[in-house]
Amino acid sequence: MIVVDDVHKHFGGFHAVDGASLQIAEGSITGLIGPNGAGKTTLFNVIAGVLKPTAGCVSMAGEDITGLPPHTLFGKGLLRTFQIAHEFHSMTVRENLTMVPGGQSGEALWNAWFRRGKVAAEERELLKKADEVLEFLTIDHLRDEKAGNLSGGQKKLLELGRTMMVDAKVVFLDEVGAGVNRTLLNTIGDAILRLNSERGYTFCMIEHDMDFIGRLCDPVICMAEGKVLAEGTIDEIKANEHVIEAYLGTGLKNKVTA
Amino acid sequence: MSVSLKNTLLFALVFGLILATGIFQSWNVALGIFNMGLISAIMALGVNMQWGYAGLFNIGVMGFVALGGLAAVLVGMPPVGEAWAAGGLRVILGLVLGALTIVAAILAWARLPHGRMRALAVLAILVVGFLTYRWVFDPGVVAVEKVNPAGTGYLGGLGLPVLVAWPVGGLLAAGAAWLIGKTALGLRSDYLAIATLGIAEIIISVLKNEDWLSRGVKNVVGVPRPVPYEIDLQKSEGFVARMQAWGFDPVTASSIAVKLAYAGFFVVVLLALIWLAEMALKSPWGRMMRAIRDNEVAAEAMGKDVTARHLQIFVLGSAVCGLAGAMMTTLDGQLTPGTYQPLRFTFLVWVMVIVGGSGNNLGAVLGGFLIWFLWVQVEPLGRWLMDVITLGLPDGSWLKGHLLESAAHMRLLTMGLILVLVLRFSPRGLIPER
Amino acid sequence: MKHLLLGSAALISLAGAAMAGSHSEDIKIGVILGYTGPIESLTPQMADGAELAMKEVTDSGKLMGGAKVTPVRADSTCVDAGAATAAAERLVTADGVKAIMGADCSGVTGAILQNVARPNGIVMISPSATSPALSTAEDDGLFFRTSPSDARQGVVMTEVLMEAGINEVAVTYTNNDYGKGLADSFQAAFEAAGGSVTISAAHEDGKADYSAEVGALASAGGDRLVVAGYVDQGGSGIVRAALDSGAFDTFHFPDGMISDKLVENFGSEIDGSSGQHPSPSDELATRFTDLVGGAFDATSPFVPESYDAAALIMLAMQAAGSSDSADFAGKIMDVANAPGEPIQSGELAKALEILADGGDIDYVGATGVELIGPGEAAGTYRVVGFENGEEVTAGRK
Amino acid sequence: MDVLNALVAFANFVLVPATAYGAQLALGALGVTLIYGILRFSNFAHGDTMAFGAMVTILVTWSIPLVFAWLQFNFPTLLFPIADWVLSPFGVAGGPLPTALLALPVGILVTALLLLGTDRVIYGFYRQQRAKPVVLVIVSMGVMFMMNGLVRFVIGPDDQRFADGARFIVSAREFKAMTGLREGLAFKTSQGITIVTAVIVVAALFWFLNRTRTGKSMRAYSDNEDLALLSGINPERVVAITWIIVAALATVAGVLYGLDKSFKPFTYFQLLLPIFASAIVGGLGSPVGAIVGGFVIAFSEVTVTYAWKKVLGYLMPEALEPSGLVQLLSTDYKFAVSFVILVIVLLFRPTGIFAGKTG
Repeated sequence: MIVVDDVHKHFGGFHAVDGASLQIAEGSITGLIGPNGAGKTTLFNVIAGVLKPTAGCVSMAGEDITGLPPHTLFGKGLLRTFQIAHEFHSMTVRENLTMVPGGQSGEALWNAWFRRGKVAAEERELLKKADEVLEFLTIDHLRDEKAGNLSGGQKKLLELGRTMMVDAKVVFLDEVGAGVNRTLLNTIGDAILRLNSERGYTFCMIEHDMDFIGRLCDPVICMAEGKVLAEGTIDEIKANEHVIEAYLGTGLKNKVTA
Repeated sequence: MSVSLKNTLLFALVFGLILATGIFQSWNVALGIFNMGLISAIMALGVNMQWGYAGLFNIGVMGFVALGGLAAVLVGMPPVGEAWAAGGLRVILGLVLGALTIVAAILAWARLPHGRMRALAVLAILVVGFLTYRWVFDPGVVAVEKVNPAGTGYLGGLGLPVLVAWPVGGLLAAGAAWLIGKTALGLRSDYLAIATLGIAEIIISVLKNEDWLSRGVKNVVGVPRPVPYEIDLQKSEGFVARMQAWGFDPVTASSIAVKLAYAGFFVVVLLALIWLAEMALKSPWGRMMRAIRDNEVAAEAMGKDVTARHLQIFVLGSAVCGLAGAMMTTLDGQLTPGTYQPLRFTFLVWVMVIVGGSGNNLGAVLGGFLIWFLWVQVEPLGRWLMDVITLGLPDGSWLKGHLLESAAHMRLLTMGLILVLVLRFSPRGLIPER
Repeated sequence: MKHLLLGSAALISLAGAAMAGSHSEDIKIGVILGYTGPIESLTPQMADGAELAMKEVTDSGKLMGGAKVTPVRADSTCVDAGAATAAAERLVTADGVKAIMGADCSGVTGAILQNVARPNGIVMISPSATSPALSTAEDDGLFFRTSPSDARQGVVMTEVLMEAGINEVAVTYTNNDYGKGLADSFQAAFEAAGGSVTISAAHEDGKADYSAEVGALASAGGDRLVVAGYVDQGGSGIVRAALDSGAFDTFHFPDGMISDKLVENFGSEIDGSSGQHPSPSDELATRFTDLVGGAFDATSPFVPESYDAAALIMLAMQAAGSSDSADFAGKIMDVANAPGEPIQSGELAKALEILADGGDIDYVGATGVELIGPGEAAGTYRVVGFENGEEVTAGRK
Repeated sequence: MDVLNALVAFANFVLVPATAYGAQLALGALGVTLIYGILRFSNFAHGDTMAFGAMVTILVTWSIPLVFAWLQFNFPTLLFPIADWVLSPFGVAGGPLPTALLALPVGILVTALLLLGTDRVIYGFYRQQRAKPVVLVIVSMGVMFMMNGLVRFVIGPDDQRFADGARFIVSAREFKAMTGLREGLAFKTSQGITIVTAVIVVAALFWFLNRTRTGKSMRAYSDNEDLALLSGINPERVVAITWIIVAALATVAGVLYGLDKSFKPFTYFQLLLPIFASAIVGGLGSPVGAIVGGFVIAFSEVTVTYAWKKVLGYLMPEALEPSGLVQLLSTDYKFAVSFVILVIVLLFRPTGIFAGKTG
């Protein structure tokens, strides 16, 4: 589905991503792990079009998508969430969802002024869809709350919900579990699994929580120092010498072996 | 107190102030303030679109207002046939050549392979183009400006009804905003601010120095009006008779009638703009804009083309400012480029938006009226205040003279104070965004 | 907000009370000048000049049987037509001024004339708007000025320079309608007389730095530098920079530059320069300076013109026996020009008496007023030379 | 000989004035850039701060002769000789240096108090609220209006000349007599003082920022606020010191500018534009950039609008002498020049020549 081929990203003299190559198979939930500073988030940003790679290319379903801006990638079905939740804080939860679908006729000013009937009809559809999503995520009681007032975990759910407003093909999740309590984390995990099985979403997620990875991901890819170190099931990765060494080097061995 | 009640009271207060002016000073003054208040409100709406909806920090308002004013001249004034004959075509040809040079340079930069050759080629195009442009353009300008410099000395306008100039003013400003937005919108807010401030200065210096265009600093007076002249009303027997029958002084009545006619035009424009702005804000378009302002990165990731939308709103807001500029020049009846000062036409409009409430159309409109009222009335207020303060001082003392003479500077001080106080105690303005 | 409201309410009621107390013998005259804005340093003296005339008339007690004349100041800002119109509107319709002494800059003067004076039929006499364009503006016979149009000054300048044997000059002008209009009319006259202008470059008043302008002027060269600017604005800055860099040693100064300030600033450095300003005789100027008696700077530009503008308004009222603009507008040309008894500054009481007795006057005032054509000063110019750090009279034109 | 004449003409009309103007802009831009680096907003009130500092200095300058006379009268034996000795190099006692230099420290002190006061009453509130930088920019607009009004209110709108002492180091006439060249080269005392003072102030600033503990903590704070807080730097102290330095820079720049030209409140507002252009061209937040930017703007304003006729007239053979002015752009557009350069620099290097802060 997604092929990353020898991608480099340099900031001045610092090589954040240094020749990473990997593949994300269609229908998989791929985990991306690695010690801090391994270049995971930078690689995410390159794939998602936020950063332009210094060298290398990224393709999606055989089509070169290197350096395309995020809003174009969105149109191709590549969506993402953020490490720190990027909700639209002054808008309600429902508005956070209804804004997502592209090509709404009401986004053109002419229609907003002079074809209000058509816009209103579309809007009803959108609201219905948004309510379904909220129900699916079990946060429908929050629909008219300002998104800025949600808890950290609820914001993450909301971000996941945004991807459900359109027909996403690949969703990149950047530490979706960070700072989320156990109960909510389970809700998020359930949602991801259901989306994967029921809707055929392909996921790629950066995660530090090994239990969470273990529950959801196959395969798991481990990065270190800007390169891909190993790929396999969670148990294979945990047993991999290079991986242990990489984590040891940064004093985080216990996190892997725990 | 409910929100709508509070808003109603605020508007009632501002219009009450204007009414009080009418009762205690004169209806002419009140209507004069009301008319400029309407224009100020439209300018504030334009800035509010850029700042309130999209968070774009444009402090080049003055430039767009001035372009609107230029439109009033270019559309409304009669053409100067003699000047066209002397060098009009040459001037136009020169401008076309200049534009072609820039287009060619941009194309060369985009199409040629990277390297030293590209830089040299672009430089060569620019130098040759610049010289040809000057060679064609300069003699034309000299010829045009030689034609009766004290009275005309410019190409004149199209001689169309001046109301046509209003949308044209908007278009002219929109065109300039598109060019500026294409180059400068990628910059972060502080840089964008300075870039727009500078570009506004450039627009003004073009207006001041290109005499062939709009007489430069020699000003264009007698821009046609969409309403009758007071003096014609005073001469019209029907009007005089009717006013006398109603018990009004025909002279006062004529100037009030003219002001009311202007107010009618302005109110129609303002209401139309408010309707359009409100409809837009309530629609999915407005939702998208708020999303972009809340979080550009997320909006981009959710498929919204942030750059294109910024450009759109920048162009729209500037067009509204241009429209207001054309209306103002029509009301003044003249274009005086020296009038355009950043303190008055950029920063004061910003005070209106911030005090009124950025992001809220009604807030911007309220700010426009309130700040314009104060801008006009703080002067007599300051004088009166100084009179009171200096009451105890002996006549002819240095301090008394100094204080009385400095009263006029109270105006700037007050505007700054209001801005700072509002930002401190009601940072979202008098009518905050919902 | 609440306090502000209370404050303005108090003000408004105060203004109302003042108006209620006024009676037929209290004539208000508007003094509309740019107290803020680019010529804010010239305007206080100009207003003082105008108010001096009003005080003189009031003190005499002879205007229409002892009428009191009160000046009402308002800010024209010099540049903001909108604010100027609003201020004038307030003066005319709320304060009830009977005539306007002003405005100062040609731009706002035009705006007030078209938007306030004509609609309300109020007489307006500007002491300093010299744009030739105002000569042809529609004015319904309400607009006059005590300063001559710049078209005239361009011709006078040409004569002065040609007689001094100078036929190549560089010109710099302040970038507004005054400077540009004067530079244009001068260039036309000078070239018609066979001279050549090497460069005509604008300078902005109150801007940062004039090195670039002086560099260009020096490069173009010329026997003399014509500085069509204001003495306490960019004009002095240009002269300073030109002298310091050795670009020009001698200058020619039109009216905006001629004042005591010029000699004070440059002393003997400008020896050999020339200039001219509207002034019929030293006698009149000295007389006016003595009249002012150091209360303010009587030689600052357009101060005597302001005195004359105010005086003309009041004398015309006396001649018409009415303070209504419609009545006295037609009398302004009569009192300004011959025939009649010549009246100089400080003799307003005498003039009022003559007029009251049905006599004729020829107002000379502080500037030798002679109104021509569309109601503007004919312009008798005093030619100025500079010797040993002093300003001397070199003739009249 | 002609080559020398051409060189001197160029130096006289381009090199010397542009250098002095550049030094003035650089000092102004340094203040803007420091506020941007440490307080993280573009201070629109900076031009009017310069006017305020210059105004205080002028008022003190005017009062020095009075104080001098008072000392002479009351302490003829003890203090007067000291005062006399202190005053002797300055214009007020017939020396070559302008008296304003003596008044400068008082000007700086009062301006520093004003800035600390505005910070406490106005800016501090928004810092506590962690308001967005753009809010502070708008607040500074309000402060700009108020200071603008305040300065005009106190000293009036008029031109004030306060330069005394010797006018020239070398005047054009003396230079011609000395060298026998046809072109003169003038070097004014005010230009000399401007350049020397600018060098001293800049050197002192860099010494402070790079060598002292406080300076280093300021740089650390500018680079990364959170890290600096963690390492125990007191932010309020850094902010206060920044305002004091900015007051010093602004007052020095304002006074030098006033000495070289003249003091007029309105011109300082107009200076805001070239100053910001300088700071941005150099890269906002970068002190080196501010200095380079100041000179880039000053030189481009003067050279692009310079009429090369005279210089070329000396260099070219007589037959080829230019008949026109050989002027790229008329001086009307000198302001436009700085902004075109600004825009070009921003297009190709969006953070300025010396990559300023991006955050």
